[in-house]
Amino acid sequence: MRSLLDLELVSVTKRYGDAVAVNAVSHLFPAGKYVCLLGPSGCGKSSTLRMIAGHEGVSDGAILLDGRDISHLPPARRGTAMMFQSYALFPHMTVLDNVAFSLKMKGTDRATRHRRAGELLELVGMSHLAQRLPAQLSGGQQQRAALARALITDPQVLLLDEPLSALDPFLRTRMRTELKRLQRELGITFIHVTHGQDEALALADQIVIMNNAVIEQAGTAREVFNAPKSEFVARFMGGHNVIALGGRRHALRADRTRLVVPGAGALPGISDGIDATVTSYEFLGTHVAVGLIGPGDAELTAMLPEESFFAAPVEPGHAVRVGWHDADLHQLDA
Amino acid sequence: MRSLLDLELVSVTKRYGDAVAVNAVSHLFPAGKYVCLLGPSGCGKSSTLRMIAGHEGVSDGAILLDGRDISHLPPARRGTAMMFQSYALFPHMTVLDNVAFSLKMKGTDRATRHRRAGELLELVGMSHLAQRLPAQLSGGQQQRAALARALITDPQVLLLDEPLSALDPFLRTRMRTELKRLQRELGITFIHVTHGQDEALALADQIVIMNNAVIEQAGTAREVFNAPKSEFVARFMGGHNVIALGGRRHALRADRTRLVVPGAGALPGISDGIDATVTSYEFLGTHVAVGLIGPGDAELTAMLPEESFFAAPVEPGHAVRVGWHDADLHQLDA
Amino acid sequence: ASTLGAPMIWAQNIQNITLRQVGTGVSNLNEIAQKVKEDLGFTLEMTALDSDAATQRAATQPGSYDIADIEYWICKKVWPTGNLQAMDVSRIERYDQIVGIFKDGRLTPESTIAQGTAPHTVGFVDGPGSTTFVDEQSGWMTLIPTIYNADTLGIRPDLIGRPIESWAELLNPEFRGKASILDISSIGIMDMAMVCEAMGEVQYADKGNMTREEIDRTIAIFTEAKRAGQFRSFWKTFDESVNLMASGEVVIQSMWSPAITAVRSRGVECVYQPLREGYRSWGGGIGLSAGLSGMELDAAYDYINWYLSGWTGAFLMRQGYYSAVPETSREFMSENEWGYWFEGKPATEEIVSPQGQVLEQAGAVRDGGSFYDRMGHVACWNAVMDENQYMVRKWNEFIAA
Amino acid sequence: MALPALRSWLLALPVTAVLAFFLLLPIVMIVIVSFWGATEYSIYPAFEFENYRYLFGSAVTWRVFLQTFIFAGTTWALTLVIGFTVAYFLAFHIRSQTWQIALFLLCTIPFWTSNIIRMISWVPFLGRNGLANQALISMGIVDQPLEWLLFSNFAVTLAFVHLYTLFMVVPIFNTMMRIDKSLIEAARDGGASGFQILTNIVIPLTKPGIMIGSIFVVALVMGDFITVRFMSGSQTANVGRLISNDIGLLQYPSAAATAVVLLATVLITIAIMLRFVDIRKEL
Amino acid sequence: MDEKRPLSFYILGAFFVLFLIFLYGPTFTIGILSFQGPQGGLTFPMRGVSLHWFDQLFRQQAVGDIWGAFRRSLLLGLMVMAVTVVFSVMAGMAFRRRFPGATVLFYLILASLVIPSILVSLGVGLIFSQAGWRIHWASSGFGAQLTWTLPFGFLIMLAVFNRFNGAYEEAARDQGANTWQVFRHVVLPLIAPSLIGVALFGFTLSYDEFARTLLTAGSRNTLPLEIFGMTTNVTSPVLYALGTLTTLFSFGIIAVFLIVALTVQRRRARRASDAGKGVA
Ligand SMILES: Nc1ncnc2c1ncn2[C@@H]1O[C@H](COP(=O)(O)OP(=O)(O)OP(=O)(O)O)[C@@H](O)[C@H]1O
Ligand SMILES: Nc1ncnc2c1ncn2[C@@H]1O[C@H](COP(=O)(O)OP(=O)(O)OP(=O)(O)O)[C@@H](O)[C@H]1O
Ligand SMILES: [Mg+2]
Ligand SMILES: [Mg+2]
Repeated sequence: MRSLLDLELVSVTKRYGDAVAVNAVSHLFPAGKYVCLLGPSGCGKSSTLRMIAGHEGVSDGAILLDGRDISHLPPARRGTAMMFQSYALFPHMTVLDNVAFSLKMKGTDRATRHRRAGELLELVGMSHLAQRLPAQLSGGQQQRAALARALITDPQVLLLDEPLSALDPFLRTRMRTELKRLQRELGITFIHVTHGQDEALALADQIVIMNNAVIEQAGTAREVFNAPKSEFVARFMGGHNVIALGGRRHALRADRTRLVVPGAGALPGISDGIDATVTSYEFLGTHVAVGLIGPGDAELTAMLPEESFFAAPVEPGHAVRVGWHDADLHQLDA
Repeated sequence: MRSLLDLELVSVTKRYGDAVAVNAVSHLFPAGKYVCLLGPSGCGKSSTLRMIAGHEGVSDGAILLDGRDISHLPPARRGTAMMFQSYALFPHMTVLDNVAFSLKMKGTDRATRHRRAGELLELVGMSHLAQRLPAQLSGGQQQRAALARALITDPQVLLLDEPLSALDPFLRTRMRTELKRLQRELGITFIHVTHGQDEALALADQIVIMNNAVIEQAGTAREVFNAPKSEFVARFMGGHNVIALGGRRHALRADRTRLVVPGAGALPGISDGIDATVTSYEFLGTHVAVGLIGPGDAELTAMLPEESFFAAPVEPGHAVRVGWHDADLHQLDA
Repeated sequence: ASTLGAPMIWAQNIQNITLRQVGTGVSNLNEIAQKVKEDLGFTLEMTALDSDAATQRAATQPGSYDIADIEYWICKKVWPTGNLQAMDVSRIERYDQIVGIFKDGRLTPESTIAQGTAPHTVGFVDGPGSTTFVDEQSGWMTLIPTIYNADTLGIRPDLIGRPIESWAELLNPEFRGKASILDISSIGIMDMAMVCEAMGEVQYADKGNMTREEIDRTIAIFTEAKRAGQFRSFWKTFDESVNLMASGEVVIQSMWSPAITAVRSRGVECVYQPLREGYRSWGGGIGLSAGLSGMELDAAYDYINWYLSGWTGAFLMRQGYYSAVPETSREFMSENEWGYWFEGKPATEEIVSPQGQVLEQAGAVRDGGSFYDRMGHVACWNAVMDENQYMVRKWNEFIAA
Repeated sequence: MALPALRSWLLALPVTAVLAFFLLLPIVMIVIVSFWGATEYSIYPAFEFENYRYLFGSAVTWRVFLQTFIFAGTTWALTLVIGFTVAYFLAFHIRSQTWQIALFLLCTIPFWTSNIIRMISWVPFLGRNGLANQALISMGIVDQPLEWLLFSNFAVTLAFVHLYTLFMVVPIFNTMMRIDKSLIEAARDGGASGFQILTNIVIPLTKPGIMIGSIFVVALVMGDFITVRFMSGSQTANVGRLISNDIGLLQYPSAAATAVVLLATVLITIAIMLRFVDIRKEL
Repeated sequence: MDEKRPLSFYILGAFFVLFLIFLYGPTFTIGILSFQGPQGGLTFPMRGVSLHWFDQLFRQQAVGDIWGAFRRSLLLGLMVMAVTVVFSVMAGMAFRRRFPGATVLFYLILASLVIPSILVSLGVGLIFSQAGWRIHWASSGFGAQLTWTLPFGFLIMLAVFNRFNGAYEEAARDQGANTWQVFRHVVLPLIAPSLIGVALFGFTLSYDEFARTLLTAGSRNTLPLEIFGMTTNVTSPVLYALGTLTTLFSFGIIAVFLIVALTVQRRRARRASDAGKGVA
């Protein structure tokens, strides 16, 4: 269902000199959703985001928000707001002034803008730090301040470029929960650029996977994870093995990959698999990832629940057989 | 079994002015193991590592390697080598010269040192990039070069301070496999500082968890993960819920935490749990993490296989019952 | 030392002798140093400075020179420091031929002695090592005169278009914004005095030694003129005066004779205007550093004797200066040159500068006429007054006004 | 603990020695000599306040100090405006670093020619018949040559601006280059216009550079003596000229007294300016 | 670039061009007048056009010794440059850690920067003459100039070391380098570009320094003093010829510098090419 508030890219292209950073990308970002733009380094995620924000001109194509073509409007008049990777908080202003900045630019009087900024700080739980300078805040606090600043303009679309990458893993997990909560409460569209697939899976209502300046696949997190279209998506999302069978390539989730130690007899319902050699194993807490080399030097991973792995451990060098339920095999497009 | 090559900290203390960064830490690092030093920011991991390396003086205590007290030797004579967080490759030298640096300092002739450096580059698979400058390498390549440079001194102990934190998630996983392989091939001790618990679990033969300048717990990855001693360890390692029952605190793995929707009837073998409310859920690919609020505002997480979650999805706000097998409850010390 | 080997050693050693001379660029000319090397064999190193710096060197850095080329009024300040040594006139071959101005103050026996620091008043001391000047020819000289001249106003006749006859014209409002004087207090105050006297505003007992009141009144008159915008600029170096005049920034200013020559050699009309009230005169001389002794001292005396022997005199006279022993210079000048530069006769053929530039065509007559016409009409010499410090402070006020 | 300090001391020793001998000692000497007496030709040790008494008693002193401040003030204002604009252009409008360096070097080339030669050349440039006047006349902007272009306070200020603007450009440029470009974008995102970005973001963040440049310019102008003499045609005096006149007349004690007062003035001025910036942090 | 530049670019660009014209005003004048005919002077009007004065520049002048003074200035500039570089680096290293007295020394160095140059000249001259030492450009003059170049060098080094990553030194020490080796093989090459800057700065400041050498040069003049001394006699467009040559020379140096920089950059880029190697 298409709503008026949707953001739509129509054949948007970005060229830097000869290099094409974004190649005729068309996509409809549904309103009020949390969308993650995912892809390897240099694939054009930031360029796309910055074109939407208006910090980068569009070489070709159009950007529509709410039915209007916004591609030639100045950033502040697009109905978007951006949160920068390193937050870009003005170092010479207090948190409150940072948040109130855009109101000040509009000429809103002091009392009003401080009140409104206070409300937003309240929203992100930063009221008690309103008088601090950015340098006196921790990474997570800075992020919240930046969020409040971006939200004060009441944007329809909030753009976030790797908002979590400057945080340590512990904080990263906490902040992503908060981002998600906020998005749900505000009901506006978040477009979040990341190259962490776990981040995208955890957050996104919709994941847009880019590669080489184009969109490879877009869909809900489950669609993308369970039904990758291409080998690239399967590999990039992780947790998949790509297996060539009968001339076609198939994705097989690593946690659906079973190991059979030769001589132990087939497991029920498991199809006749392929021979492989164990190369390594990594303990991941609840699971153990067993690294394998299959026919044709294909690298495979089997993700086994730790208790079952340690019940019958394998060591690097062991020969094993890799099996699966046929239903778990997912055929790839290319 | 204690070998001669063990590294031992004996009541090592580090003070910066009045602040105590490392507080009388004693620990035996067994030879030839991959040890991860894990802990939150500021807990003293780097200080410990730098004292071992000799880049920081020891305020109190002794560091023994191979039975000798090395705490007053210069870094290069300790039998340790360090790999720095941002690699600290000399930007004005080619990769080959970087790797050959320590031999050059010793006065080894050009041919010999280049040959030896070539061997180490071969080891880390970087022979073809020997003539590049560091700025012309990708993050992963830089890391390998730094590794080769650290290894050329034939150290008994390799110290790594957050070696993977500068890499993107994709590369991080690949490089950690390589680190592990290398350690196994070389058979020397690696001491790896990180604040990512997944990294530590995946890599370590032994995990040393620090907090507030002291060691909280040390043990194999499985020990630490499955039998955390304290609430801090349980929480920090992640994947655990801490539940207060009968005045004692217990750790319960999130993937062993079951959800029962009221009215659906008890599951077999699951003990009578506690009431909770769903606050959020995160799709993680193979699993879905359901956030819950239990009695006394305790935050809980249930990690459900995605297919079972989506078979009977819960939404934020739903009231559920949280249950577990009693065998999965692990009583905490404090 | 053995008398036998001496001449040879002398000839060899003299090659290694270097005498360092400091002075202003007026007479510290490289061609002289070259000629010294040719004729005398030793090296003369010339350092050209502006006049303040030259005075400073002479007064405060005795070690930094062997020969100081300074003006007589500066000598009055520098001599008492003891940085210079008196010269034994018996070692000066042409002492007798030196023009009377430098010995008893009279150009001819009948002339009157001009006001100011006349050279002879600071020309002698009563013996080696003495720091007090004596009025008679004691046989111990402070400076050996080198060049001197009578200064007046320079004008641009093409831009003025009428005869100028008096020093008073310098403050004529007609030339508002186009006049200039010298910003060296001791000299500038003299020009001012000439002007004020000519205007009839101030009568001086002795322009070379004014009272405070005279100084006040003189400066007051000029301050008023300055405030009214009379002056385009003041100048301090030779070059500035030339540029001001040649570029037409200034049409009337106190000036030095060779500067006029320089302006003219650029094809710009410029006259060294003799004036009713007479000239303001100056003289320069070379003094020997107190530290000079032995072979260097001998070489210095050789240099002085050579200086007076004519070549240098002729060389400098061709630029418009006068030499201390004019007769000897005559031998090094053509009849035409001597006639033009010294005797004030019309040139019989082209007059050429030492550098070969044509300065005047045949028929031209030197401004101010002959040597005797000019040096005979000196109204005063550049001076150091008793009230010098007071004057200097007043001068600073004038500049800051 | 003492060892690193010793090492630092040894490393800092050469600079300290040079400054102690060629800066501190001379200043002490100047202070001492300012109490000495002088004759026409020499100075003699004494302890008298005559030099200061005269200095503070004279109206000239006050006028000249005022003039010095006026020069410093106008030059500061002009170099600030020009320097800021130029630095802004280089930092925010020139995108490639190579071009920035090239343009900057282009600005420095005139300074390789001796200052004295350049001073001399102002006469034919600004004079009555100079290039500037000819250009103005031929363009029909004026019909009479402008007299005040040369030998005036205007000319002095012009020469100061010419000499010292780069001292303003460099530190300002340096600070501007360290402004994170995303701050500008964030401001634009917040709806700030170009002018608002300038006043709300760029100028506040450039303050340290501005202060450092201002310190340079003010110190240089207050200590100058040669520019004022050449460009005003000796018709204006600043403190430096008073000192240099006195030196020329061998009145060292008087020069020293003026110098001491000038020194105090400059140091106080700069100390005030330093209160607004932590140079060590901002480098 | 496929975007149009904003209007402000053109306005500021025009301003910059005007600024350049202003900066080059004297240089243009010097350039034009250096081609005066043999009869011409230091001011307009031009009297013919010739290369006469360039020729004259290499002959002996009536007054003074340009080339002797040039050699002295060059030598002095090089001495000042070398000492400035070495001492600044040492001081910069010292200031990398706190030491007692650092603040006092820092303000002393700042003071050295702001103290009017004529005071230094006067003071040093007084010291030397009162102590009876010989004033010489290579002793008193040298020292007086150092009070000007050292603070600049020092501040630049301070800035450089502020941004210097200490991990490089630790890595080198880890690799067995001793203190000197760390400096020689790691620190020095890394700060070398800034040292070139300090050196250029030191040389230029010394080469053109007038006030500080005025009373401290002794019997022989440096170039600026010599030129100033020459103005006490008829100076000719030879000075302008010197100026023009200096300007051309500087253009030359900068061109060479840019070409070298670009070539090095390009060579490095070529070495880093992945062409034909496959992605690692
Ligand atoms: N200003 C620019 N000028 C020239 N090329 C650029 C510019 N910005 C980006 N590019 C190029 O465009 C391509 C896409 O860049 P972009 O920043 O959009 O990638 P990204 O997906 O955000 O990568 P990352 O994950 O590393 O941030 C890259 O090849 C990059 O080198
Ligand atoms: N050079 C120093 N001077 C003063 N305090 C220091 C210094 N280095 C570290 N500290 C302090 O010592 C404590 C421990 O620091 P350390 O760097 O060892 O922590 P860490 O565990 O490595 O943290 P992180 O994960 O953030 O790197 C911190 O409180 C830190 O602020
Ligand atoms: Mg990006
Ligand atoms: Mg650390």
